[in-house]
Amino acid sequence: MHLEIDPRTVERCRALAADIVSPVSRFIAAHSTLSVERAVVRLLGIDGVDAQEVPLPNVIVDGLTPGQRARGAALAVGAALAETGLEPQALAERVGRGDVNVASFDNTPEVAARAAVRPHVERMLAHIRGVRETRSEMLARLPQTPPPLLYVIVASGNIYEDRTAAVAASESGAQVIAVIRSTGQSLLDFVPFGPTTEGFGGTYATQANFKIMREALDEVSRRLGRYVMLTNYASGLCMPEIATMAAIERLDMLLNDSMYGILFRDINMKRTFIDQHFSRMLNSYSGIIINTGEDNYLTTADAVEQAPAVLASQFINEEFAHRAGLPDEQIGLGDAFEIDPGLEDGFLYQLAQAQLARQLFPHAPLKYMPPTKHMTGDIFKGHLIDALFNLTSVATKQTIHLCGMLTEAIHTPFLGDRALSLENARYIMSTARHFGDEIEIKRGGIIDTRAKSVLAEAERLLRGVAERGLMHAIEDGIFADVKRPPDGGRGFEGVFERAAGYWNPFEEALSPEVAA
Amino acid sequence: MHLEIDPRTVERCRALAADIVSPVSRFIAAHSTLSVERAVVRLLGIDGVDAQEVPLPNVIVDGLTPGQRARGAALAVGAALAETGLEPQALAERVGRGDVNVASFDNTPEVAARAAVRPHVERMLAHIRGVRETRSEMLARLPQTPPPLLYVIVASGNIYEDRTAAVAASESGAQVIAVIRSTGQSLLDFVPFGPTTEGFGGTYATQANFKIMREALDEVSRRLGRYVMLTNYASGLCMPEIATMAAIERLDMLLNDSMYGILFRDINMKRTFIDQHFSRMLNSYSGIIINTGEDNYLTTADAVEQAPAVLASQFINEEFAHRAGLPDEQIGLGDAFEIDPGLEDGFLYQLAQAQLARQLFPHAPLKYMPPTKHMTGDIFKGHLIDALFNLTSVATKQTIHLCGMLTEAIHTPFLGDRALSLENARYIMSTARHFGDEIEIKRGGIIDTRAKSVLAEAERLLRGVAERGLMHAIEDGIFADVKRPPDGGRGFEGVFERAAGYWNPFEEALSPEVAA
Amino acid sequence: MSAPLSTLIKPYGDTINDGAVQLSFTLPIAWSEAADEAARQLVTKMGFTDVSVVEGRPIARTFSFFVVYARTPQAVDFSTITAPSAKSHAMEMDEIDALVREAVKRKIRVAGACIGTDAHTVGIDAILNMKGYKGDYGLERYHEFVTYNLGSQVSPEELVRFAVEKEIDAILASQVVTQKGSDVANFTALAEMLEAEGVRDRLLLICGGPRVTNLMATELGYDAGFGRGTLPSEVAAFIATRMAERRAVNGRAAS
Amino acid sequence: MSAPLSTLIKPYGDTINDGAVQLSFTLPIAWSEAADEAARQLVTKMGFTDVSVVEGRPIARTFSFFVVYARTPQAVDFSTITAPSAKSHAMEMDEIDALVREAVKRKIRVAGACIGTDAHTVGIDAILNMKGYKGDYGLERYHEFVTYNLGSQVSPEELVRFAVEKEIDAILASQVVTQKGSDVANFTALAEMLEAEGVRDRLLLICGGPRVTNLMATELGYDAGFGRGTLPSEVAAFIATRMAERRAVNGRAAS
Ligand code: B12
Ligand code: B12
Ligand SMILES: Cc1ncc(COP(=O)(O)O)c(C=O)c1O
Ligand SMILES: Cc1ncc(COP(=O)(O)O)c(C=O)c1O
Repeated sequence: MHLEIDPRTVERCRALAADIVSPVSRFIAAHSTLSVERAVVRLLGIDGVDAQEVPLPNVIVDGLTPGQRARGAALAVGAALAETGLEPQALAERVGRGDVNVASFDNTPEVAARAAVRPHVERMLAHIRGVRETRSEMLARLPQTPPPLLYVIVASGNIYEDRTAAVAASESGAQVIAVIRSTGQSLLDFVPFGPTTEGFGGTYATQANFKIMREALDEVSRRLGRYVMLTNYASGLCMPEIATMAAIERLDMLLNDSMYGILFRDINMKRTFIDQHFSRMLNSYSGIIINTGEDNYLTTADAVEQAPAVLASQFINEEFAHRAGLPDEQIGLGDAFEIDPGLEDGFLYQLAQAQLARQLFPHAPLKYMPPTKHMTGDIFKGHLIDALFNLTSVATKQTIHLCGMLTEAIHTPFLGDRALSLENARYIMSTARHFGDEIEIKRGGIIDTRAKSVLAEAERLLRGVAERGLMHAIEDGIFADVKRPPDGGRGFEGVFERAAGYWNPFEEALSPEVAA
Repeated sequence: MHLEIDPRTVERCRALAADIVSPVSRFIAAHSTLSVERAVVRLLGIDGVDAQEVPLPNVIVDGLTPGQRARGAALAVGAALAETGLEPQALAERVGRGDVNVASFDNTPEVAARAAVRPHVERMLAHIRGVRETRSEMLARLPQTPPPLLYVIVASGNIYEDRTAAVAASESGAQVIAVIRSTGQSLLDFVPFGPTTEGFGGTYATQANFKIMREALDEVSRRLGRYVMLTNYASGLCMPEIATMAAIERLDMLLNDSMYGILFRDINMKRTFIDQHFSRMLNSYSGIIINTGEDNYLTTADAVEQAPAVLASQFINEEFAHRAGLPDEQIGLGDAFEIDPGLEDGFLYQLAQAQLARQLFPHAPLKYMPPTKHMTGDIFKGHLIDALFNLTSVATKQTIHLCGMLTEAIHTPFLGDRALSLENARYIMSTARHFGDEIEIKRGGIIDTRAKSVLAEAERLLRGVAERGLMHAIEDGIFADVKRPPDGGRGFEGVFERAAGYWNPFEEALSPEVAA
Repeated sequence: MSAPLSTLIKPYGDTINDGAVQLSFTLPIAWSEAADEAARQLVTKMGFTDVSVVEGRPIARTFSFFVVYARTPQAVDFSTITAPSAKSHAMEMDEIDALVREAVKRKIRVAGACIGTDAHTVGIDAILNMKGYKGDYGLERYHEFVTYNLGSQVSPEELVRFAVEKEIDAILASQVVTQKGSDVANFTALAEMLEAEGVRDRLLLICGGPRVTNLMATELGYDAGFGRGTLPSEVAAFIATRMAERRAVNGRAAS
Repeated sequence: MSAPLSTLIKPYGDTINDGAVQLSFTLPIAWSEAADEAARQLVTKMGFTDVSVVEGRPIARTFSFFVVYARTPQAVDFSTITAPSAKSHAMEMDEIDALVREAVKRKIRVAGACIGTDAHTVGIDAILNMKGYKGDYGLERYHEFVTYNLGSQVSPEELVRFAVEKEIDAILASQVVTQKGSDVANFTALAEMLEAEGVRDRLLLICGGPRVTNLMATELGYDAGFGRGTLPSEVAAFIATRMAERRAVNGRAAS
């Protein structure tokens, strides 16, 4: 299967995306956020909570003076390390108990502070490189079956039930396990701590939970002889911190979109732009594949109408990702199969959209989301819609395939639902394995025409965004019918300008040339 | 979608089919059977049963002397009519009571006998033409939605529950209703009489049951504004009689295969060849679409291996049909979606087979049968296999579409199963309505290669059959791995040679030129 | 007194009153023939007869999945079931506006929100936004409605405060997430808060969401509940009709 | 005495012992919100809790279809369930032939048929014919089996007569059609006829078909029953092992 696409249009789209992202990148470079600084603190080896269950990275960063904050948490922590001679975690615990006040080391010379921090930076970077290395080794030893990679979610709220579910899903064929986060976690301005057994429509993303799942999946990977991947969500008020935890605990993918939090969680756009950049730099270094969230446009607005917006957003997400140093192979752009099943020839539109994404982003591990919005309590019908989704995915060679659940409209998946869903995908993808290679699209037909018009419309959209500027375009509701003001939304108070002399040793170490 | 097919190969296949059928046609022309004669009796207006529940057509034909029988029942009945001055039904009832003996009019002059029969022949032909006319009018006034025509079965054993089910199915979208016959009816050498409420895996085909269903469907057709078709099974020991009843009661289709009874019911092959011919002449005259049974080859033997046999059989069935006067528009050649769902790229083989049939028989209302053999108790998986069947059907433009049931491996369909099945077909055929028009098959790919090799192999098979003769080829097990001897099987005792002076007024009236 | 036969209903497989039901479930045991038998015994214990385990297979090392067909001896008397729909009036936008103009004589003030931690706004938006749902315009499009859409994750407190402040005539509360009974908890909290504030009788209280039924809503003390597939005009018709009735009863003039 | 917790099992949705079950059925009533409620009450009457009618819709003028999720309070004690499989021995064709040669010391005579009015021969053919099933050869292919396939629609009488005449060691009876209990009726008739003829103990009596379980077979007095997906080698292994055991016990020599 192949669409005829004008390469110049594609080039123009990419150029427009660069024009759109450039001013935002300049803004990012001049600012930081509370969560970026907390991530730096975590990267220095600090974890745990105080007596009030407040995470120590929050305690430390909240304890900085505005002046310290503007120069970055690393310098302040460095000063404290230099002065106290403590290890970072010990320091943090004292700060947590109120025995030490980080704000009190403001006079320590910057060189001393930097020097005190450096070994911890090196240690963490080495750890992350080691984790990455382990993943590569395991993938070589326990190879995955070829894509589409079958991806399922677990979401019981209880990490131990999730573990049971994840192992069972792996045994029935899952290749990627996502632990869905509890409702509302993305709006928390801290990361919960420890293993958790109560969540709401999902399970809290905590470092302990990451570790529990990783261990269980490593065990099952060895038993099955194929590496089972683990993923979670970065997007939200704590993107950089979650990216940190994911790097440490060997997650393999991470939901990380440059605009999702803005549009769908009403998080301040400046906050999100800054946070996504640093978190993606970490993702890049740790070899984690990001997954973007264009699928969400299709669940909230009409899927036929939003197709150009999805494409435009993919170009923008790609550009942001490149600037954070992510190679194409780590950019899992999102798309979804969300067209109304009642629409005549809707399947042809889905094929057009999926194939377009495949050809425009040939090296990206595309993430293809299942039908959700039009799923109903009719599980039998739902299973069929999922089947055509599976067929589209294998025919257009999508990479990361979120298996649709026949009970999508009813409950977070039951263990049996997941097995049926995996069976659905396996059946369709085997019986139609080479279908995509066997067929040609007729020129001038519905599919061809649709693909061309979506691309043309995406270019028009990108041009409009470039003219207005991304922030104003979002303000005008260009994506998913959602409007957000540049200074509104959650977490805006956590955005601040970098002072001269701002220092983030991890940014320094990870900075890709492209972002320079 | 289009396959490149060598027209000369196709011409050779048709020529071979003609070579195969010609000697059989000569055999047919020289013989008759008990059921052909009973059909003649029925066509003269005789129905009902005697005190022992034996159908009067059987009573009459069984009462003929061997000499009378060899000259055809029409002459004997005509003589009795001429002598007694009775109407046919009154005559039959007297015969049934033992008051009159048909064998006793052997001296009546043939001209008198013929003259006595003629008005009844005319009356019946007029009735059948009227029925056909009614169908055309209704179809014009209550047009069907375009093909694939959604066809479902009812099979409760009780004609009144079947009626409920048929009406409900029409309301959920069915366009053709088939009443499945009770197990074993095809081996009865008579047709049961009256409405029936007990059957075994199906409901008896009786004229009263036909009438009950036709009335119910006419009512629902008017209510829904679209004509709902009715079908039943001719194949078996009573093909000509069932064709008669179907003509009288306005069935719209009839399962009528030139070899099904031989292969799958161990009915004598000579009996079947003779019976299928006369029954198809009637079908032709009454505007009934026949459905052939090639699908059965795929349920008993391997579907990938049997594909050439299916094609060969289609050519033979077509040739037999043409010789009985059926135009292409009434020849519903059978095929099925029976490849093992576990076979990689099986879907591509199915597409190849279905498209091949479509192109080789462009005017035939192809009858496409659903997956049955590989269906299991996993109704969720079964529903998916049915979905790909539906997709194949709409993409290759099949005409008569038997809806697969997710409970195929479990029970004869529940009312709810039928609704789910119709919803499956409607969804897939709408969302992928023009899919077949949108794609081209790659030359040299799996589909193309498969189609070419099936056709080539079918030609080889036909050549083999032509060389050995059809009867011997069947004896050798060429179709569906089943072997049948020419003089074995059920009903052979009911086959007899026509004497000089044999007369069948209906054959005379209906005889197509092609058969001459 | 037992109900007349015709109103006693049972599931229908292929014969009236055959009681045929399909079940599926997972058991936390490795598959074996004994697991099939466990499934059979379990369904028998549930009170079914003619239990047929038509599919049983391993879906993981220690989990098996089953599909079962069986017959239930249970029946319900349909004549005793009351579940009056809130959707009884099929009216067009123009008719509804006309009714409000003539019988209510002022604009109706409506406030909607997705309450609690629930952020699924698509449903309530479908009812309120101009665009509407399935070609049926939303309340914002009506001349005679003044509509406030408070969006997602609105606490019952906030919504009550807003309703009092803006003199709202009809509150529309949405709940899509139902896990662990969160929907019922939030709906109840809202109703109780309105009672506590003494404003419950002054307004129409309406809820909606894919698992909402009108019966459940009235049991929770709501005036109406709307479930899956609701069209905006159905909600508008309900509000207009009720407001018109109220005015007729109270004889209250608006302006 | 109640069973230890770990052997009491309940359906598993997403949490151990949550009892989650999916149901679907048709009711012979026109759809309305009251029909949904009827479905809810019916499932409640069946003894389920947390009944959620997630789908209810008209499928015909007077029929509605429902999908329901609910929880069952029922559990079964898995430790008390015995359903020994007839398939316990996994052996290859060569091994089986060797076993027969060494332990039975003569060829085993097998006769199979699809009995009653049932004409579904594909299943019994899969067990008997050379070709076999899913790559596993059928009994005809074994050196040490003499196989007779009587085909379809064989009456129990015919089969018994044949078995006596040909000194058959193992009878294989197939039933695929199960409507109205015809399978059980035919199997029973066959077993009783063999008893009546006084030959039951002289041979192995085995049945099979997609709805057959070994438990049901033993309850009907059969030596074994084989269900869906049976491989010929599983049947061959069962026969060979049993014959070998019998010989060991009876010490009977063959030739
Ligand atoms: C779209 C969607 C989302 C979007 C929501 C975007 C948005 N702004 O609304 C996103 C992606 C953000 C999302 C997030 C989550 N979701 Co969500 N989501 C859905 C989905 C796919 C569709 C819902 C929908 O929009 N339906 C279309 C609308 C038009 O239908 P409707 O809501 O039923 O509304 C109609 C009627 O009910 C009625 N109505 C509704 N409200 C009201 C109110 C009144 C007053 C009236 C009169 C009528 C009315 O009128 C509407 C028109 O007919 C459903 C699955 C599904 N297919 O139902 C899951 C689903 C609802 N989500 C679910 C979950 C668990 C979540 C998350 C917790 C997952 C996570 N951890 O990330 C988060 C939670 C976010 C939160 N805090 O609530 C679960 C809920 C499980 C349960 N039963 O409790 C579902 C069922 C999916 C699943 N199987 O797991 N989700
Ligand atoms: C193929 C088929 C036919 C073919 C049969 C051809 C033939 N020569 O066998 C044809 C088209 C002729 C046919 C006709 C009918 N069929 Co039919 N048919 C089927 C179908 C699609 C597949 C059966 C099959 O071959 N399975 C494959 C084999 C390999 O599996 P199996 O039989 O389970 O056998 C395996 C095991 O069970 C075991 N086994 C089986 N027997 C034995 C015996 C022994 C001793 C042992 C050890 C093991 C063993 O080993 C085998 C290999 O693993 C089924 C639906 C389905 N998917 O199951 C309906 C089905 C069985 N048929 C059905 C019906 C009703 C009929 C008809 C009555 C319909 C009609 N009125 O026309 C007629 C009846 C004919 C008759 N007199 O029996 C119903 C039965 C309903 C019920 N539960 O009672 C079914 C379930 C379809 C349906 N949903 O309506 N059928
Ligand atoms: C890119 C992205 N991030 C995050 C999420 C989930 O976020 P939350 O935890 O806020 O529901 C989604 C949900 O679909 C997403 O697409
Ligand atoms: C052509 C044809 N005739 C008849 C039948 C049914 O025949 P019987 O009633 O003998 O089962 C079939 C079954 O599928 C068929 O394909």
